[in-house]
Amino acid sequence: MIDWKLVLEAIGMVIYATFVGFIFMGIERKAMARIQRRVGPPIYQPIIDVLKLLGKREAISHGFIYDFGPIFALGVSITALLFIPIANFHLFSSNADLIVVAYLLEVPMLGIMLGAMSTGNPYSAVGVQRGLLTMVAMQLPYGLAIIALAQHYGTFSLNSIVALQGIHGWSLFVPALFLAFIVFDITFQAMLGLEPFDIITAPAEVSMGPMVEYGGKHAALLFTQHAVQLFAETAFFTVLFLGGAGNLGVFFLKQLAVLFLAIFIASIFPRFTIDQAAKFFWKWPTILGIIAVLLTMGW
Amino acid sequence: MVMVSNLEVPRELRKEALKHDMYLKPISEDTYELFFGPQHMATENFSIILKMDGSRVEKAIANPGFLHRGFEKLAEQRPYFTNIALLLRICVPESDVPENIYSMAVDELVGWEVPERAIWIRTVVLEMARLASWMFWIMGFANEIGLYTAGSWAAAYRERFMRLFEELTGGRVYHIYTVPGGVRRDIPGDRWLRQLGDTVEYIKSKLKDFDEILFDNYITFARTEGVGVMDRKFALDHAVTGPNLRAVGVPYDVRKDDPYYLYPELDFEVPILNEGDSLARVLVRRYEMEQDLYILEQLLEMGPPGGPYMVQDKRLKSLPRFKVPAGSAWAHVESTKGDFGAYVVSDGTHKPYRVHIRGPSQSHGITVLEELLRGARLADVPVILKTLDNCPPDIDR
Amino acid sequence: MDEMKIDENGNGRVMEQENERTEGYDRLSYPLKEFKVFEPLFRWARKKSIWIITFCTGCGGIEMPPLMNARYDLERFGMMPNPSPRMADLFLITGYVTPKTLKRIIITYEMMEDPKYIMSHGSCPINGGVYWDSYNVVKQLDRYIPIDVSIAGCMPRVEAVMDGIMEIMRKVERGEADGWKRYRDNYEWYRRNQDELFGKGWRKETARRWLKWL
Amino acid sequence: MEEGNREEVAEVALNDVVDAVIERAPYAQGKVIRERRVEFSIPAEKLRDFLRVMKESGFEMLMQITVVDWLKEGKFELVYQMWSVTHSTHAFVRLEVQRDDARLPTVMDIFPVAETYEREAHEFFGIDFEGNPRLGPFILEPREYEKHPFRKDFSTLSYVKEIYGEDFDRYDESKTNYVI
Repeated sequence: MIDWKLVLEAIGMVIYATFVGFIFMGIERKAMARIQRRVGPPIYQPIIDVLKLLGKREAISHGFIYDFGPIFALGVSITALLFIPIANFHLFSSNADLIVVAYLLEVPMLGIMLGAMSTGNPYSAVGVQRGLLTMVAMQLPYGLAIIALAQHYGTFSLNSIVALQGIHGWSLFVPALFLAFIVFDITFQAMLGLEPFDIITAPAEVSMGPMVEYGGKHAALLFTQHAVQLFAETAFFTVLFLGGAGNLGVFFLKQLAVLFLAIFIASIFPRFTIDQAAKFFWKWPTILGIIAVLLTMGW
Repeated sequence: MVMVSNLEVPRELRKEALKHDMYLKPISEDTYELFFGPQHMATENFSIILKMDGSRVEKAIANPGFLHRGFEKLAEQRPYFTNIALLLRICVPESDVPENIYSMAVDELVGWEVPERAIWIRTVVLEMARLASWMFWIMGFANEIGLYTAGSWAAAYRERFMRLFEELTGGRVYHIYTVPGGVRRDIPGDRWLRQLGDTVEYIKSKLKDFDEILFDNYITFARTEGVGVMDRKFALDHAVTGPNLRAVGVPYDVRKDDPYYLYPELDFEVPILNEGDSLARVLVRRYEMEQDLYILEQLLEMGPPGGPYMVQDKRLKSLPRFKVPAGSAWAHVESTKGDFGAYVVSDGTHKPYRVHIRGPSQSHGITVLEELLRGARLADVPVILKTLDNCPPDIDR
Repeated sequence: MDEMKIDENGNGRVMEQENERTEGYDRLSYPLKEFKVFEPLFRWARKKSIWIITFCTGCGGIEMPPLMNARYDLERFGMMPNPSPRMADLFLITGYVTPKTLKRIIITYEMMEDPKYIMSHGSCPINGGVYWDSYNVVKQLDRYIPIDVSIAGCMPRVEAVMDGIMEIMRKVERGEADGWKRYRDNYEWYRRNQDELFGKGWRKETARRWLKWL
Repeated sequence: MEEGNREEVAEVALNDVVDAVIERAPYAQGKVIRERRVEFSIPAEKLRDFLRVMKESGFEMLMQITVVDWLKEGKFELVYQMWSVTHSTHAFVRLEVQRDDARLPTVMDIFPVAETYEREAHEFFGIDFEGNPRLGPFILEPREYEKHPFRKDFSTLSYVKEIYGEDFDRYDESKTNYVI
C-alpha cells in the first residue's frame, strides 16, 4: 500500500527544504557581505540565479556521466534529507538512521566528482582530487564524533537521540559531547565547502574546481543540490547537538544559529592547502574526537 | 541558414576525439599541461603554462605579452610633456611612479632645479600612491588565500586615497599630475591636508585589524611559510628588488641608497627579514606600510613649503616645441613592487629619442617566478605570484 | 528562422542541426528555445543575476576589485565574478585589447553559453584611445566580437561603469542585449574579420593548444 | 659644510671604484658622471669579460639592457645598466654593435636575469644573443615579432594602417609636423 500521507509529507518537505536552503544560501551571501562591509545581494538572490541558469541555452555535454552526476547528487541529498527527523516530521526514520544519514551526506560529493571527471578539464580533475582527499581526511574525525554520540546515547536512531536530548538537555552541554561538537563543527565547515576548507572550489587556485565545466541547467541542478544539502546538513547538526525541535519555526532558528556559526568561522580564516587540511584533520580534530570517545566510554 | 559555432565538442566528433585522445586525457596522465591564466582569478592578464605532475609543478613557463602596447615606441613619437599622459599607464596600481621617474629623468636632462613645494607634493603623492598600492596588494593577496573579508576592507580603505587623489589631481587611477619641472596643480587647500592627516590616522588604526585577521593568522602563516624560498645570491643574480630583496636580508631601498626628493631629510627605517620565503615577503610589506604612514605623518608635520609649484622657465610657454638638450639620464624610485627606473635618451629635439622603462616585475615575473614555481604545489602558485607582487603591465609595457 | 522550425516541431525539444562542413571547420547549432510564457520571468532573472567572467583584459582591471568589494558593491545587483566561462553571462572588456588577448577573448566568448553579453570599458576598445597609433592594440573591437554597451573614458570612473551595467540590465530586461544573436547571425562576417587579423587557421594552430577538443 | 664634505668623499670613493675596475680591465674607459652614477665604455667583444669584472668588483645586479637604435650611424648602442648594493652606485656599461647583423654573446651565465632582458632586446630590435636558448616570440605575436618594432625604421603608423584598414583616418599624412 502506498502511504499517501507520507508521500505528501515527503514532497512537501523536499519543497520546503529546497526553498529554505536557497534562503540559507542567500543569508550566507548576505551575512558575508555585511561582515565585509558591503551591502550584499538580496536574500532571495540564489533563487534568481537558479532561474537564470535554467533559462540559459546549453549546448555542451560531455556524455552520460556528465549529465548523470548532478542528478545523482541531488537524488542522494534528497534521500539524506528524508531520513532526518525534522521537527515533527519523522519521514523515513528507522533504527540506524544516524549511520545512514551520516554517510548519505557524504555521497553527493561523489556524484559531482563523477560528473566533473568526465569533462576532461584539468582544473576539474585537480578539483576532484582535492575533493576526494578532503573526504578521506574528514572521515576520521567525523566518524569519531558520531561514535561518541552513539556511545553516549546508546542508540543509532536519530529519533531517540532527539528524545533523549529532550529529557537530559542538549548534547552540546554534555562535557564529552562538547568535544564531539567542536570536532563536528570543524568537519561541518568542510562539508559546507566554506573557508578554511573551501579547497575544492578555490576560485583563485583551480577556478571553481569540479564546477568549472558545468553551466546552464547542470549548474542549476548543482545549485539546487547545494541548497538541499545545506538544509540537510544544518538539520543534521541541529538534531545531533541542539536537541532538534518541536516545530519547524524553532527548528529553523536553530538551523540559522548553526549556519551563522559556520559563516563567522568562514569569514575570518583563509583557506588551507589540501595537504595542510588533511594533516590538520588527522591531528587536532582526531585527537579531540578520540578523547570524546574515551570520555563517553568512561561516563 | 546561419549557424553558430561554439566551442563544444560536436556529437559527431566526440567519438573521434576520444579516439585521438583529444580529451578525457589529462586525468589519466601523470603529467599534464595547465594553462594558468589569463582567464583566471589569480593572474591578472598574465599567463603561466604549468607542466604539472599530480599537484606539483614540474616546470613553469611564463607567457607575458597580453598588455603590450609598445609604450617605448609611442613615446618616441610624442613630445616630452605629452608622454606623461602615456607613460603613466605602465604601472596601473601606482601610476604616479612612472610619471615621477620620467619627470626626474627629464629634469636631470634639462638641468632644472625643481621648486621645493613641488618636491614636497611629489613626495607626498609618491607615498600616498605607495599606501594605495599596499591596500591593493592586501586585497589581491587576501583574496588569493581566501580571506575575502580583509580584501574587501582593504578595498574600502584604498578608496579613501583614491578620493584624496581625485581632489588633488582630478583623476582616480590615472593622475597625469607630476610633470617635468614640477606638478600640474597646486594643493587644493588646508582642508585637503587635514583630510590626508585624518586618513593617515584612520589607516594606522585599521592596520591593527589587518594584523589580527591577516598578518597574524595561523593559516596565513601556514600558507606562506617556506613557500617560494630565495636566497641572497639568487636574489642578487636575478636583480630582485624592493620588498622581495629586503626579505632575503639585503637592505637595498632606493629611498635610502639613492635618495631623491625629501627622503634624505625624513626619518624612516628599512625593514629587513632574512628568511626569503613568502612569509618574509608578506611581513616586510606589512612593516613597510607602517613606515610609509610614519613618513606621511612627518611630511604633514613639515608642511608644504611656500613658493611656486612649477619651475619658472620661458620655454614652458610653448610646450609642444619644448626641446631638451641631448644626453641621457637614468632616474629610479622605490615603488611597492621594487626598483622602478626610466632611462631617457634625448637627441636635442622636442621628442625623446628613446625611453626605456624598467619595471621591477621584468625580473620578478619571468625568471624568478619560473624558478620559484618549480616544485611548488598548485595551491602555492597564486601565493608566490602575489607575494612577488607580480605586475604584468611592467613586463609587457 | 530558428524559432519557426521549433514551432513546427512543437515539442520544446532542443533541436540539433545537421553538421555542416564549410571552410574546413565543423559547426553545430542548438537554437535557444524561447518559452513564450516564462520569457518575462527569465528576462527578469537574467537581469537580476548577471555573472561576470573574471578576465580583466587591460588597465580597467584595476577598477574591477573596487567594483566588487566594499564601497561600490556590485553584488547588491546580484552580480558576481565567476571564474568559469561556462556559467558567466557578462564579459567585461576592461580596456585596450591586444591581438594576443583578443584570441583568448574570442575563445572564451565562444565558450560562454547563450545568452551572453559584452560590455566594453574605456575608450580603447572603441577606437584605440591613446594607443591609436600603436601597432599592437586592436582599434575597433566591434569588428571582431559583438559589443552590447560601450563606456567611453580613460579610465571611466566606477560610477560610469555602474551606469553601463544599469544600461545593460535595462537592455537585458527589454531583450535588446542581443549581441549573441548578432554574433550567431553574422558569424561569417565576424569570422572573416578575425581571420583577417590573425591569419587563416589561427584556431587550428594556436587555440587547439589551449583547448584540446577545439 | 658637512654635507658638501660627504659628497666629496663619496665622489673620491667612486673614483676609486672606477679606477679599480679599469685596472682589471684596461680596455675600458670609465668616468664618474655625478654622485652615484658611473659610466664605462667597452668594445663589444670584451663584454662577457668586463661584466665578470664588474660583478666581482661589487656591481651585483644587472638592472636592464637598454638598446638605442642610432639609425644614422648604423649602430645599436647597448647600455648594460648595473646597480651596486655595496657602493650604492649605478653603472652604465656602453658598447656599440653594427646595426645590420647585430650579434653579441649572452651574459646569461653571469647574470641569470639577463635571459629576460636579452629576449626582450632580441624581440624588439633583432639583436642576436649567441647562447641564449629562449630567443623568439616572447611578448609579441610572431607577425609583429618578425618586424622588430622598436627599430627606428619601423613605422608604427603605416603598419597600423596596413593591418587595421582604411577607415583609420586620425592621422593626416599631408601635415609635415604632426603634433599630437
